[in-house]
Amino acid sequence: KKPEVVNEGPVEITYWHTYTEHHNEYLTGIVDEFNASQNEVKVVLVQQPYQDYDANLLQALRNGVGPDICSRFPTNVADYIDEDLLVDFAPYINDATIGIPNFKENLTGFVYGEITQWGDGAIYMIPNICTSEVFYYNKTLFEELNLEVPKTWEELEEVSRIIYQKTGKPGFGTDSAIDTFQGLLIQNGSGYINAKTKQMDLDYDVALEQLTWLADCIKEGIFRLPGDDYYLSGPFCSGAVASYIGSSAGVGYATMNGGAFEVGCAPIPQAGDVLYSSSWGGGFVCFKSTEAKAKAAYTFLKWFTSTEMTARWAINFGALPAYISGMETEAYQDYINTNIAAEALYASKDFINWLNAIKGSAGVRTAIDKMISEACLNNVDPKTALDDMIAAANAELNQ
Amino acid sequence: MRVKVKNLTKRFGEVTAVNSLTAEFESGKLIALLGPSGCGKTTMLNMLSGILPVTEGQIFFDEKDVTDLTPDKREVGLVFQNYALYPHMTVLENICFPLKIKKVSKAERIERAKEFAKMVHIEEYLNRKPKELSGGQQQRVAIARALVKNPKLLLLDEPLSNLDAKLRVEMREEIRRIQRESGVTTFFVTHDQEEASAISDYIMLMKLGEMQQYDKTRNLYNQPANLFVADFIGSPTINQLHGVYTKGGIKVDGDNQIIKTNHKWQVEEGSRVVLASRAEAITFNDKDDVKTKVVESYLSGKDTLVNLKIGSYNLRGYIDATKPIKIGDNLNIGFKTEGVFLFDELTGERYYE
Amino acid sequence: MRVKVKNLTKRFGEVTAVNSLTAEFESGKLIALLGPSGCGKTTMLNMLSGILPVTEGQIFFDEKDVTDLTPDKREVGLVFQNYALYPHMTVLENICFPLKIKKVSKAERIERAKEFAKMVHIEEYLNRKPKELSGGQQQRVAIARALVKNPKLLLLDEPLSNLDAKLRVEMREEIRRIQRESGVTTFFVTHDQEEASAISDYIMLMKLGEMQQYDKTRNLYNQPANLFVADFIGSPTINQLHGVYTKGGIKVDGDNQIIKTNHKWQVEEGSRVVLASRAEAITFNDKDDVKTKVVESYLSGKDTLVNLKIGSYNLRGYIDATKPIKIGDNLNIGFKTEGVFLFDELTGERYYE
Amino acid sequence: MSKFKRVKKYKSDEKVTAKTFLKPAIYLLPFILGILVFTVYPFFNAVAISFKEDYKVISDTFSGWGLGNYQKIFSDPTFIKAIINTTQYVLVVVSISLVISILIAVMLNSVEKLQGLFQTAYFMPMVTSSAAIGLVWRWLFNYDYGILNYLLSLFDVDAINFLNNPQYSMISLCIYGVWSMLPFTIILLLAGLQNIDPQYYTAAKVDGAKTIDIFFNITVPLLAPTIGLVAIVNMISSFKVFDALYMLFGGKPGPAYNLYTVIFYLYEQFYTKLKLGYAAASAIVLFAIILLFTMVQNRIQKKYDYY
Amino acid sequence: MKNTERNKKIILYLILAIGAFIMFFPFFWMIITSLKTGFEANKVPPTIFPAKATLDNYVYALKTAPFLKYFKNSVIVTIFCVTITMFNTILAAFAFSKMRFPGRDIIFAALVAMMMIPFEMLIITNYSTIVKLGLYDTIIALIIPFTSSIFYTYILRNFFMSVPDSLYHSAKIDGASDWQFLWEILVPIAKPSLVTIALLNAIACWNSFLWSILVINSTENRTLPFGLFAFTNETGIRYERLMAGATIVVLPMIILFLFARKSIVTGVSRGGLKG
Ligand SMILES: Nc1ncnc2c1ncn2[C@@H]1O[C@H](COP(=O)(O)OP(=O)(O)OP(=O)(O)O)[C@@H](O)[C@H]1O
Ligand SMILES: Nc1ncnc2c1ncn2[C@@H]1O[C@H](COP(=O)(O)OP(=O)(O)OP(=O)(O)O)[C@@H](O)[C@H]1O
Ligand SMILES: [Mg+2]
Ligand SMILES: [Mg+2]
Repeated sequence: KKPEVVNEGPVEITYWHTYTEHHNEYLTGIVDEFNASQNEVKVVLVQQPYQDYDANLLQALRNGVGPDICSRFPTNVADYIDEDLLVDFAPYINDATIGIPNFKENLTGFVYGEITQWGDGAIYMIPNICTSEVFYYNKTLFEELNLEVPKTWEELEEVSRIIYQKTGKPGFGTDSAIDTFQGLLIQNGSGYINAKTKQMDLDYDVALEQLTWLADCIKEGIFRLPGDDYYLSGPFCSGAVASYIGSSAGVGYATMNGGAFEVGCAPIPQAGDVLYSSSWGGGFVCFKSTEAKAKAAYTFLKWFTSTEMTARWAINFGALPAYISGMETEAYQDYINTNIAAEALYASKDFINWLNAIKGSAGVRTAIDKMISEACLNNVDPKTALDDMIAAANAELNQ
Repeated sequence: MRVKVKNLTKRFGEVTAVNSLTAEFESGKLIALLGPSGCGKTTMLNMLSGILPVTEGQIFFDEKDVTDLTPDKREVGLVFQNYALYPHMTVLENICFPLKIKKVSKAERIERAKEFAKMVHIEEYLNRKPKELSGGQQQRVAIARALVKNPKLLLLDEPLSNLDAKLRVEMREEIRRIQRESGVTTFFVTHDQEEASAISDYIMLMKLGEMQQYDKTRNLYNQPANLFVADFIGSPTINQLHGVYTKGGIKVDGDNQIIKTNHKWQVEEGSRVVLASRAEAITFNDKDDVKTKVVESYLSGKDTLVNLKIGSYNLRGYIDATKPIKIGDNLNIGFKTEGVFLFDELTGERYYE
Repeated sequence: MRVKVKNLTKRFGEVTAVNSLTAEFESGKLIALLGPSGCGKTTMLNMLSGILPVTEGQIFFDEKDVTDLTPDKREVGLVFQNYALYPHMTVLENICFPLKIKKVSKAERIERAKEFAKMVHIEEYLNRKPKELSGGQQQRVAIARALVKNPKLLLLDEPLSNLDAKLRVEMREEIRRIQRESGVTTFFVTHDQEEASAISDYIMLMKLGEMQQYDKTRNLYNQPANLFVADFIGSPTINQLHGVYTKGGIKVDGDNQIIKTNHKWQVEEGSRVVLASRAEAITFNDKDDVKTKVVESYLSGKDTLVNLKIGSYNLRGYIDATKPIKIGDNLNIGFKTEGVFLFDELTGERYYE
Repeated sequence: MSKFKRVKKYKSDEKVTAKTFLKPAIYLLPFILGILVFTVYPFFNAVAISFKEDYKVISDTFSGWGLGNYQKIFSDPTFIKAIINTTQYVLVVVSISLVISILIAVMLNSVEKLQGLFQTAYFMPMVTSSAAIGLVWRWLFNYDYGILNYLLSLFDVDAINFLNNPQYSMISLCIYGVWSMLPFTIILLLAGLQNIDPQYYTAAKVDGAKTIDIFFNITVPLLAPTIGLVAIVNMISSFKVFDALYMLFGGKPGPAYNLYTVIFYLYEQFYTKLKLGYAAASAIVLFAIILLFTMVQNRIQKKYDYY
Repeated sequence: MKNTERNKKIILYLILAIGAFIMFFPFFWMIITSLKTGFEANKVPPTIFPAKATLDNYVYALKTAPFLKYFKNSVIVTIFCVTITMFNTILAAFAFSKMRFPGRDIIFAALVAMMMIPFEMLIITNYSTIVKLGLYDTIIALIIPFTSSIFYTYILRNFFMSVPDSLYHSAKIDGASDWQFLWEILVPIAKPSLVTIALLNAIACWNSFLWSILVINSTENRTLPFGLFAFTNETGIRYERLMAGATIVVLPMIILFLFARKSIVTGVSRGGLKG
């Protein structure tokens, strides 16, 4: 990057995002508001296409034409840290004058752990909102059949079987088999990735048991995977599947059924003691350039993640504020009552948790997906599939 | 195979290339198609072969109406004016192609192709591609390709135009021989009258898409149907004296004599006519009384070709080389009965006796 | 422009199309290129025009070595044997094209193009595309295109092959006229000897890529350089009697006479020779003592063309038609001095006196 | 004497001088310039990257030169599988699409009526949004309500899970691949057919050739240069198959990760794993494979160069 | 006899019609989907005809993205790209087909080999080049990398080769330089092929967004296909809106095709050449 010329006027920082439609509009509004509110920092908002965003960002960073800030996921952060690209926000956050008091305590769930997982007390991400998986169900059908909303996976299996017997259609599906499987692991007390040894840290029996169960349910026909529908919102709205787990942000799609039935939403089923719902929040990162820019970025982010703003943004986005103070605002509390997904999300807020994101963890997800499709679609024996997965995952982590 | 055409017409947009042509062509004959450039010869052949759909009229092969038959069903051989050799095939493959289509066994077709290649003297070039041949060589390949398949009707569009005199004579004799032996009805376009009369049984003379005369070869010379035919056929060109038919003779423009010949034309007094005479029909006997003046004279073998003036017209005749001739001499001439014709000046139609 | 070629050679792989040809062509002359099909005429023209790079040798225009000059710099006009008209242009545009390239103003080039179009009688077709023309019409467009730009060297590759006799004579006279008026050196490929002698100043006769004779037109007939020339030129073909030169005369194979003529050939006794004689060089006088037998006879105008047998060979001559001739008659003949040549049988070289 | 000596000759006697090169150089200048900057240079850059060990994408640093990337990809069964899959796909798709395209192009060329309509229809996929195409094909292939299965049911064939059963996914991919290759191929072949002088068809008809004879003896050989061209171009493009895969299987290489292709592998290495070194090495390997194939193809093609 | 001809014709048309239907269907589907409501577009199984056609999606699409600005940029990029590409391509194809110089075919083969390198690999370096040239986020960056196309040169060379050499010779005799021959004879004769290539090129330019999303940042310089991204985000795709957008985007190309089609098909047929 070119050395910054000391100049008058505000420090300009670029903010890349992939929001569209009203999200985009709203964000633009917020940024304008920020720019108008002070004259030290000017945020330039750049909308990027969602498709191939990772690659574009990468290319831009590589050539020094990337943004200063953007929202990213922990897996990406692991890669960026490897290349020493990110600004550590800890000094700012912990600063006496410009810092954010109660930063850690104010964060919801286990999010603080997620953003500091790379050690040294460094904070590379500043979260703003988070989403997670929720359970959508055909309320009308459930009521017709007199079914309870399942709280555990066993209940889910039972309910689904009944639905399958009554309607001939699967009772349940999941948009992301990977996340569902990860959830099953964690909820049943298994580990996932060991960041230190860079090895899979699974409870083998649990993993095998859960995989077998999932595969059996799918083969029986009571569960299904999205397959060539990609998202289950379509089949769900058309009545081809009675319930599914999908992103809380996808509520708009889940309810697009032309009024054919009422849609209900609940936190995802659980297995036992360890409550878990995976965090899909991500957070803002700032790419290293000049001190002034880093500071400007921090200034903006602090403003953007302030109690009022985080609530507003969460409401607009249909998500959960990452900060407890934000959730507790009146505005957000009112909002929950109008949005079933937000309500379900809010109910999960305490057990939204994260998994280790180190280099190679993206590869692990692929390996899990492959394992599930092998076991469920290709009639591969679950044990073989699991063994293959572990081998492949370890290879990914160990590179 | 007998060929009959009835009201055959071909129009290209505004242009009428062949105009309502009706004729019957005897089986097994060789018919020369003659006529000025652009008169419709190629068009005529193309319609016979089925390449060009007819605009109007019908074509019959023997008794069968083939007007709507596609070329592949007509079994004709055609040498295109531009050869149309297949550029991707060797000479041998080009010649073999019609046989290949007929499913003749490979050994046999190669043998036959080679035989014809030898006949047209291209046996050395069998493995060349057309573009590696000279113009005349290409033309000979085209001839071999048309002949090899024993067509029922053979159509040759100026097939010898690019050959030297010796080869030309040889080729035409070969074609004539094959035609005689196989008895295939053949149309032969040529612009060479000598060639036409040397090999054809009949000649069809065309002009502007219309048939002028279809007759035995020598009849075109001896009995031209109209002035155009008389003028087109024969070298040197027939002599033409324009004038008025008066008092049983012709008063040539610009001259006062009344020329009388021993013909009894059925023509009205006062008509404007053309008296046409072959050079060899001019006599130089003592009794001859038509007065002319010598304009030019050339020695031509044993004879002298004299160019004579009568009125505003010129006239050529052969006179014995022993007779001394000077330019400017007055010379009396006469007309034989044969080789002298009278035509209407306007329509070109012939007056008969 | 004077044209000189030196050791000009063109090989296509194995094939030698033109073989080490050296000659000088006078400025302003019309040279006819004659020779059997495939002898290298087109190749020769293509090298002169610059289309074909030469394999060996050099070409000079006046004194300038143009061997490596590209065609666009040579200012030649060329009528291609295959016309090579531009398919996307109308007739007018085709003719105008060379002028357009020369940046002649639009009005002027159209005027000139029209003038030449008229000359070759295609003025009616100016707006047609080449494919809408008959073969002869296309050829005439090609002629007009070559002539219109006043080239420094005019190369015509069988430019009249698709025209009828009348038009052909007319065209060749036009070409001759233009050539004379503009004084442009012109090469004219033709297979028609009559045409060649009618318009050319010189004839170059080729065979298998080699020049056989380059000379004034009548000299090829009267003074053939070798047997091939003698044989190729003239119609009917020259008579050839093969035999041995013995005792100052020729003993024809299969015959016992020793034929003596009034030539003093420089030839060794016992050589195998060919006695070649034009038909009109055969005399039938009382003193003539070479015995022959009549095989055939045709009436040809005032003369009878007789086919005579001597030894194993045939001989043609013209005899007065008044003389009664029967097949099988014995007939004594003699040889004139002119039109009688002696050649080496093996090499075809001529023995001079 | 040296004046008479020709130093060097090129094809049929053309003399080689500085000028021989100068003229084409001028004509080629703008083109070659662009190619050097935007194709040749990146190509060699890719070659270089493929030999860089531990290459870091963003910071453009590496630990040293070596064959590590190649060792790694060749010891990766996924990559080997990707090569096999890709080759299979290419052979099937290129040959089938070529045959269909030739037939359709010739048929299109031979009809007089409705030609415009047909051409437009055959051309439309080129402007149709790829998302729409993906949607439609997924629908056509659907197990429960897809048209293909409906058609199969008419012939009493059991429904096939085209997209979700790994056994059939390659077939589905090939069907889609053939389909998507048709418009371009047909258009080029149509243009090629325009260049054939109709007089050869005419001559063949006179020689008694039926439609079929003309097709095999005249049309195909005369079209051979164009056929060879599209064969090579299609081969190259289908060796780079990626979009079709992405489209049909929602960004996964087949329902059970069974359809890795070389480019998918490359894409994954680069975009999701940031292993540009591996990506570059696989690109170079792919390059070598395609080169091999086209050289073989070219050998066959040579025979048909009669221009 | 006539009947079999007729039957053949019918079969021919039938095959073509079926093929045309298969090829045309996705396009049809694009239009149909764009007229559906969100619910219907996502319906499983899909309906062929919308229960109630609506233009809402078009209204929405036009409102969402600044299509007019994008359209302007697209037109500029496409016109420049096609013009320069065709110019470069014509010159190069001419040099590689009609000019003769040693090494020609080898150089050409090497160029063709360059086509085999995956685009993804080239992009990495090209991106850097564009940034280094200071062209990042400019319209020029969308044009110059594609103006030298081996692909189109390859195709065009092939078509140029099929124009007989005798026309080249004829033009040379008429005094035309290579340049004049190229523009006066070769280009007009190869017009159908040129139009075909130009059309393919135009479509490629028009639709090329992978590259444009890389090197263009500001809304000012973005092109039409970018408008389509407004309908895809992390939560899913609104197909009905996407299809409406896509229809708007491809409309100009369809019009272009309908105009160009005539010249693609009615080639300059030969004639005027003998033998
Ligand atoms: N490209 C080529 N490759 C191989 N041989 C060739 C090529 N072009 C011509 N020839 C051969 O060279 C010889 C001379 O050809 P050229 O065209 O000059 O003959 P020509 O005298 O014009 O004959 P014609 O009167 O038949 O046109 C011929 O035998 C021909 O077969
Ligand atoms: N496709 C066409 N469109 C328009 N006119 C045409 C077409 N083809 C031929 N003609 C015209 O029809 C007339 C007859 O042409 P045709 O080719 O039959 O002549 P031809 O007798 O073979 O002449 P030539 O001896 O010159 O070859 C000519 O005047 C020609 O210009
Ligand atoms: Mg003709
Ligand atoms: Mg020739």
